[in-house]
Amino acid sequence: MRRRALVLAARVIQTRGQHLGLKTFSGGVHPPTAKGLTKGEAIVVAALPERVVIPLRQSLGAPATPCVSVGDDVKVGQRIGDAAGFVSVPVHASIAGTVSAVGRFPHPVGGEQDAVVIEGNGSEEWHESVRPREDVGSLASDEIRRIIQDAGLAGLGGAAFPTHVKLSPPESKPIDTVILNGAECEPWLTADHRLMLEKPEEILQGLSIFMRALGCERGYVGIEANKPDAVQAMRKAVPSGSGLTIVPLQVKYPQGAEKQLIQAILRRAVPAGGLPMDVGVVVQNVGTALAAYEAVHLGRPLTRRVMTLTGTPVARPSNFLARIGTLVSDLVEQAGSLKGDLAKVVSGGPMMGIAQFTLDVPVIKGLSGMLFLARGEVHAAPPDPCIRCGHCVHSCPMKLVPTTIEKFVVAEKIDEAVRVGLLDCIECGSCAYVCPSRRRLVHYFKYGKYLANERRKAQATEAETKEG
Amino acid sequence: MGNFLRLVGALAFIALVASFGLSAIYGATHEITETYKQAEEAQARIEALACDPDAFFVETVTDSLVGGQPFSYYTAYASEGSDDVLGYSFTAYGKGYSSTIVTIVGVDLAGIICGVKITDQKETPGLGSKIQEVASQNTIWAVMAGNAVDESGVKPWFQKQFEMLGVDGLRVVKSTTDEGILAVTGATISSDAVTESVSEGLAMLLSVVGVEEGDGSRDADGGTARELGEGA
Amino acid sequence: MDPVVLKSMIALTAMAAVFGAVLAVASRIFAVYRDPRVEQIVDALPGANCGACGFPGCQGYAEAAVSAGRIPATCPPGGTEVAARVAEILGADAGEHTAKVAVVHCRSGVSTSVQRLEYDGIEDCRAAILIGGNPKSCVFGCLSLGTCKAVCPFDAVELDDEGVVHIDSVKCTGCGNCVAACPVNVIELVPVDMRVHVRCSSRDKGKKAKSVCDIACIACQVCVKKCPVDAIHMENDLAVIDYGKCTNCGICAAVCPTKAIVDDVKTRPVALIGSKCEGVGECKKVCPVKAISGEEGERHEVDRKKCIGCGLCLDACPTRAITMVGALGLQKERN
Amino acid sequence: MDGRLLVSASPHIREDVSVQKVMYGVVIALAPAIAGSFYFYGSRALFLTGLACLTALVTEAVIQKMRGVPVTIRDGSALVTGILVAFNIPPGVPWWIPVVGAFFAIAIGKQIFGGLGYNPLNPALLGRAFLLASWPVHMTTMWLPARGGTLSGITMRGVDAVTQATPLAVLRKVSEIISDPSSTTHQIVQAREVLADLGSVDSMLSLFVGRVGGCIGETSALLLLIGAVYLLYRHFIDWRIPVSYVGTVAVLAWIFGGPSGLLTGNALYHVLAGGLILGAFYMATDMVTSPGSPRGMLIFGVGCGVLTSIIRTVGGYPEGVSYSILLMNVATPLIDRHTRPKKFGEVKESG
Amino acid sequence: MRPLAELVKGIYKENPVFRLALGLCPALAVSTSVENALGMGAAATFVLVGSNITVSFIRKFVPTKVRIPCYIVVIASFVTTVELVMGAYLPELAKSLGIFLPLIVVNCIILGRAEAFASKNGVGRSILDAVGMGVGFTFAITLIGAIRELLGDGKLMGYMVFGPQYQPVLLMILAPGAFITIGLLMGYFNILDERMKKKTEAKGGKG
Amino acid sequence: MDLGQLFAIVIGAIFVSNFVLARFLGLCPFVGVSKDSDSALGMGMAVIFVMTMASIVTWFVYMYVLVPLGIVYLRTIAFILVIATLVQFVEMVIEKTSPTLHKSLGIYLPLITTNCAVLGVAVVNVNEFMVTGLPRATSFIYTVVHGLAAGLGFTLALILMAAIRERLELVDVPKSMRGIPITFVIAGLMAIAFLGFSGLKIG
Ligand SMILES: Cc1cc2nc3c(=O)[nH]c(=O)nc-3n(C[C@H](O)[C@H](O)[C@H](O)COP(=O)(O)O)c2cc1C
Ligand SMILES: Cc1cc2nc3c(=O)[nH]c(=O)nc-3n(C[C@H](O)[C@H](O)[C@H](O)COP(=O)(O)O)c2cc1C
Ligand SMILES: Cc1cc2nc3c(=O)[nH]c(=O)nc-3n(C[C@H](O)[C@H](O)[C@H](O)COP(=O)(O)O)c2cc1C
Ligand SMILES: Cc1cc2nc3c(=O)[nH]c(=O)nc-3n(C[C@H](O)[C@H](O)[C@H](O)CO)c2cc1C
Ligand code: SF4
Ligand code: SF4
Ligand code: SF4
Ligand code: SF4
Ligand code: FES
Repeated sequence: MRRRALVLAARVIQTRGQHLGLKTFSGGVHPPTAKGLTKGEAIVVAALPERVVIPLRQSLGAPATPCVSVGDDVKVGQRIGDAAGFVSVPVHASIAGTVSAVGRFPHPVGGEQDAVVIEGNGSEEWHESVRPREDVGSLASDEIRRIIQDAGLAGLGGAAFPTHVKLSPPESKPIDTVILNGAECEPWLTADHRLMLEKPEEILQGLSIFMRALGCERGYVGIEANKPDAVQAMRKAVPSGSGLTIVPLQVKYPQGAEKQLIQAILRRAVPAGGLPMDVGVVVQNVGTALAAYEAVHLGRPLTRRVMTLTGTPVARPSNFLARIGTLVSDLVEQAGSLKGDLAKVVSGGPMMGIAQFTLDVPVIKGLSGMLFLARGEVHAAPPDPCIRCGHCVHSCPMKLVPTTIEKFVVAEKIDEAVRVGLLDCIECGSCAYVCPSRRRLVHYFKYGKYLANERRKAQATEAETKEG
Repeated sequence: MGNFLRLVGALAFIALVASFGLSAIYGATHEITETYKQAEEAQARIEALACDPDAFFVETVTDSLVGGQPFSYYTAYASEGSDDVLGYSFTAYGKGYSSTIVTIVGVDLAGIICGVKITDQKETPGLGSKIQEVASQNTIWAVMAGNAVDESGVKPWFQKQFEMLGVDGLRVVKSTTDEGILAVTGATISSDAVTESVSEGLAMLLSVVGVEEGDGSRDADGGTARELGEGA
Repeated sequence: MDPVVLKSMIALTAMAAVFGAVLAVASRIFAVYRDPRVEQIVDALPGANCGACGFPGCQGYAEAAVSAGRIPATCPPGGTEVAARVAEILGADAGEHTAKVAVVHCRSGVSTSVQRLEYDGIEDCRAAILIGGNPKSCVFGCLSLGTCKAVCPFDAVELDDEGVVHIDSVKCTGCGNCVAACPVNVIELVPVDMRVHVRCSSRDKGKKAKSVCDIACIACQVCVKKCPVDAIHMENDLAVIDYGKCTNCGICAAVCPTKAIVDDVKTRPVALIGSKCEGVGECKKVCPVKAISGEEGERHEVDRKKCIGCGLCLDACPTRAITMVGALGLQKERN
Repeated sequence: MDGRLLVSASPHIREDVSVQKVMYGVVIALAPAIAGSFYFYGSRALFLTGLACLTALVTEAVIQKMRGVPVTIRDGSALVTGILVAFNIPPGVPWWIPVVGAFFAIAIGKQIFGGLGYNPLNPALLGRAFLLASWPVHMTTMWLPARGGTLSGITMRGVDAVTQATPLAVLRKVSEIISDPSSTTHQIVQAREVLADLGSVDSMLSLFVGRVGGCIGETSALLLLIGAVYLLYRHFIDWRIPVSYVGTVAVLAWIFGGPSGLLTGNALYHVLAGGLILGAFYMATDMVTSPGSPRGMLIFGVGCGVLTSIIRTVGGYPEGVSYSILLMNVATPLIDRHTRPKKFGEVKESG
Repeated sequence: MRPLAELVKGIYKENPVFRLALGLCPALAVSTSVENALGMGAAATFVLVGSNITVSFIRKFVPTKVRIPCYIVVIASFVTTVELVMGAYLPELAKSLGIFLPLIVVNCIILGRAEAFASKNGVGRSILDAVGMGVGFTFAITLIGAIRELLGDGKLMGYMVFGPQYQPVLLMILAPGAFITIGLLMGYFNILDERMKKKTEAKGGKG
Repeated sequence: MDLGQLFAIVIGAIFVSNFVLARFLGLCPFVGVSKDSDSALGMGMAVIFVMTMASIVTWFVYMYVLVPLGIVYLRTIAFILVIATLVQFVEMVIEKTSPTLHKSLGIYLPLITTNCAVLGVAVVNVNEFMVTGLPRATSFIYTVVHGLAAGLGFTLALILMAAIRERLELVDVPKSMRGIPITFVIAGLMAIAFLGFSGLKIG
């Protein structure tokens, strides 16, 4: 009894007291961070896979168009898919070998997507085009953007937005600050954490590249305070007088969501429906910064990334440096296979990740982790009616009223739902996390956005036919 | 313009026909109605005083207003031309829940109420209208079986309560254990209206005709104690 | 005359006249033109407010019709009858309108198809697809979550215990709501008199298709070969019926090894060879199910159990000795 | 890996809360007051509470069976309603009063709208209001004196009548006598004495611990507040409604509630007497029937406070808590509509 | 429509109160007892028939713009007639109906039927419609009245049903009781409807 | 005239004896037009206007036509004539000036004529302020204020109901109760809540 009280008190102090004075935003939730499983695991390079499946759609915007055909031999870093327009990035071979198929394969964000399959030949030979660059200091911002696009950079933080697009703000929106997102607020995941511990200099180099490309002076790295070692490592790496600041942040989900991050660090509120650039900010993940460093300094396209493979059913939870296209089932073997009663596999973290029905999905640029959950860890009880408790309202970092939006979507009153903020929802899942009735809030929001989109499309075509 | 005339004409014509018909009916009926009303009032006065049907009433109109109506009272004589005053009668108007409740009150020479008769009220049926209700003891089963008790002589229970009360006894209570006028179930507004109007009228009558106050009050010194006790 | 009567009449009539005048003047000042045809059309429409016509409800349709002066779109629930009435009101031509009904090109159910995951989410096919939650291994097939049923304004869609979708062709008005809503596009509007359908949408190769669903089209092409009118062809390993050519003969359904093709004709006619038969044997040759037997030169016979009533023999017989009996409607169509 | 994997939308972990936990939290919070009612009014209080709970649960189950929907009496919401119905009736009523009240609360107050979460008005309070309108005599006279105390909370001798009324009724009567010009001097003197006694430390203490007459569960501010602290700590209720409610009543009582002009009212007396604490912490906070936004909650609380004060001072009833909450329940959708919080980054009010 | 069907439609299928939601005010205000309900029903039916006949007669001559004022004058005339005649020749009855009489003017059933039916149909059908609607209205308010009198007063037609021990549910006599009763009745009729539909469907399916 | 009395009239007509919830007047539009807040507001405004106007006009008709001519027995017919004209007039104006409002009020605008609340307010006015021997000016002011307040009370009930019904649209009310039945039940429950105002001693 007394022990429990002590533990309880400790938790209260931890969640409320410890971070008093640290920066944050309002709203949000405190899920168990569960990072202990892997935060001590140094990044290990995953074994060279025999076969990789590289989806052509790995970023937002148009998918790449394949530029190799079955039977072609490829080397590491060779381009196998061309960017299809400005908001699109190329994809590159992550192993050397022969293209064995181009077709549809399961994709970690759901459904099946076109992908290039490469059978490896056991070598790790880089393609000729990959050469370190000596003249980094003299690159113009246009050149940096081009290099970054050619290297196939898409955000590693999850949404996989093409990085060069973010680095090309319109004239009317001057950028004065770049923020590196090292919050890693998703429970379980530790990839960014390890990266900041092991590659702080390179990350900061990447940050300077972004700042140069955007012509701005201020750079921040926001890190949740439960990673004091990372804060320290990064602080140590900051060159003096560089204008870079490492900011420890309160431990609260979703501290890493960009609007909330900007709010916490700069006290600027991105307008509803707006983008960070509307307040003069660009946010990039720390992994993206590292990839930018590798692209610009070493000339390497994005062919690998650090991801966390974790969860209680995993024998040896690990942080892998995995080649893009490696099947998760291969990685699971290296992590000592699975034990116990597996119920759910999630690509990404537990709050925003996407549930998988198979392990035969490849690692992609935006995949920050693979989480395995046991039967007892998922709450699959059917939903109860909303009791209007308001917990969702208090937890929403976007200050929405989730329960109302949900009810409008359920009644298929999409216009009403949009009016009360459906499209402002960032699908962070805070509301559903705290809902005592286990409402399927996020699912309804996704569904509602889909319906809103359908409707917009229908209206657009209708307008077109009317004009025509 | 033709259209204009058509509009006006149609409506006016219908109004013409309607008013003609109605005024004819009115002409044919209103005297009957008036006569009936007067007869009914006279009957009520007699009932309230519980006196001989031959009693002769003389109306006296005073200047004062009671309940928004000029106060007038009737003096009842044993018969036309007789000097034998039987008592007084007046009409009380009380503002109830949804109407003005008209009560005819009979008062004896000692200022004690002989009886009251509510002649007009439009209170909520089933609620306020119980001030006029005859509490039937017959159940529907008895009626259907044909062995219902004849209740034609029974007086409305609410009105009966006023008999033998003087000014001071007129107080509405909610519980049978208290003394006074027992309110009709759950509705005190109507009960209050009757009681207050009767009490006000009685006071006025007494001040006008100058009868000595009797000892009608059963509980002259109500006192704080009792007052405090009620109506939690 | 009694003064009351007079007073009453004067007063009331005067009031009525004044008010009538007020209204008459007001009706002039605040006159709004209302096209009476809008109301007439609304009355003529079925009033389901289903939105299938593409306008916001029946009122919207009526207003659009009047302002355009023609029928702006078909009103699927109303069909030709309503179109004619609307046209009459508008004074325009109704135009041609063939009735269609919805048919589902998939009839996989719990026991016939392989399930690949346990779905826990909104009971809606579109919502399930959004989170990669198609519970069936066949990615082309129906999800059995009943979005079509939910959007049908006419209660024409039912899901059975197996999760197979059935559309009541009598109740279905061809409004197309379900077609638009189905995320895997397995519903199609077909001419109402078409009765034979490929109830599968799998574009997988035969082996794979069969491995995830017992009743899938395995692209064996038997139907293509057997169709007497060339109405079936293969598209991406899937049999597709050309409804312009199909004669409802049902042969394909009879020969399909996986029963992916379904014949909805309730009672088919049977061929009967009359005494005129001279035993030419043409009928025997064309009969796709080998129901006719007989020696050359002798009167042939039809095995009633085997006959599928396709009527091929009817046209093949040079002596016109064959008649079809039963199922009048079909017979008439043929001639 | 055996068996099929579960696929659902994010988030894939949930906080360890449930409707059931919230509802039983309320039951736990009410437990001290239940115990208190047993102490003050004896086993009859327990008996009536039990009956109300039983009726509530049975009614809920039967209606859900009839409607062919899952029976959810385990979620505890009907239990809470049952307890609160019982808490709102005098301890001396016949057994059928709580039964009919709980039945009405669940059947008409809740299930007719589809059940938990859908009812616009507070079921327990509807139950009480129904009883009050239907059997006013039972509901306004069948008090019992509390163990160790009197019915009215005052101990003045010589005014035996005060033992027949609850504290608020006494206050009301006294105020009426004082302000009525036709009262005799004797009456006024006596009334003033009673008033002085009401404000004494002794009677305040009685009110605070619940040694007075009243509805079964409403009298002990102390025990109710203990539970309320627990609810606040567990985040099952928000502070805004109770604080603004009680605050408003206190301020208005101080300003207008006094017998001798403005600013002479005894605020504490008004707060502790009657059902204010029960209403403010356990019934106005029923989230199903109260606004969800912070601003809405404050409006709701203040509205309840104003109405309660009006009914208590010039209304037809000595106590106005239940009607005020019901009236504000009626206004809740309207409040919700107009107090939607500003979205993150929302600049202007849109819509 | 056959005359009989025209006559009975008002009772259930197109019951003015339960189905068309018209004439609600008197249906609630006067349904405190069976006796009142019957009286009101009879008076309303009389006015309904009278005004339907008249409106049906004059419908061709009345311009649209003054249609409603004209109809309402007709209706009001009938009501006033009832009032005057009853006051003179049936004073007791007039008294017991009291305020309900003038209320009939604004009973929307009457104008509603005048507008929706009598102004579009001949005299014969208008009479049938009026009688049907009148009977339906009477049926509805008598049903509501019976329930309210029974529960709220423990009586029927003024006679006790449950015996003197019964503690009447006063709320049923008050406004809320009326609202709740009619709401529940309407819900109940919907359930009945559903059941009937299912039955006919099941039958049709088998046959 | 005294202000306290005026205040009492207002409070009385809005809360204590609300036309809809306590007097059962105007129920047909109350259930018909309370589906959504916007039309409820529109209808409410229309009713407030019509009630106020009707109070004014009927007062004149009563005081200057019916009483002097001794034809008070025609008051029902005279009043309803006034009201019907007034409503039709308002309808024309609204249709011209705000077609959307006209659309949402639909058939209920003409029904205001038969909205018993409007005739009701006229009749109540006569009973309470005209036959009671009040001075003319006072009687007029009371009449107007009462008409306005009665309209406000109607609108209040209508808007509250509309907001509740909008919320109920989004939840799973049993099928047989949806629509008008549940509206009545809510009206009943609202009436219970409004019982809290009964016996208010004001003025
Ligand atoms: C259509 C679209 C256009 C965008 N344009 C820009 C842009 O011009 N500049 C920028 O900094 N970010 C831009 N973004 C990126 C977003 O700010 C955001 O970083 C990206 O959607 C991923 O965010 P998340 O990982 O927080 O979900 C754009 C995003 C979208 C969807
Ligand atoms: C709820 C939510 C939580 C997020 N958490 C993180 C996070 O912890 N770390 C991170 O790098 N990005 C996170 N993101 C994505 C960021 O908003 C942003 O898109 C990203 O930092 C942009 O960098 P990138 O384009 O380099 O990926 C989150 C987004 C959302 C909506
Ligand atoms: C529709 C309705 C009709 C009412 N009719 C009457 C009535 O006719 N007479 C009456 O005294 N009270 C009537 N009331 C008022 C209530 O019954 C009121 O609560 C009661 O009279 C006050 O009683 P109390 O002082 O015992 O609480 C009516 C209330 C409503 C809602
Ligand atoms: C804090 C809290 C307060 C509650 N208050 C009430 C109440 O006053 N009356 C009631 O019937 N139910 C109450 N409940 C239970 C539940 O919310 C209620 O039954 C719903 O209104 C039914 O939909 C309460 C529950 C909680 C969590
Ligand atoms: S947290 Fe859940 S139960 Fe609570 S208000 Fe939000 S949706 Fe409703
Ligand atoms: S998922 Fe959307 S609605 Fe829910 S808390 Fe996050 S931003 Fe708010
Ligand atoms: S909508 Fe399509 S996928 Fe869903 S049940 Fe209907 S046919 Fe199947
Ligand atoms: S089945 Fe489809 S096409 Fe047919 S009526 Fe229903 S929704 Fe319309
Ligand atoms: S009867 Fe009153 S508004 Fe319809």
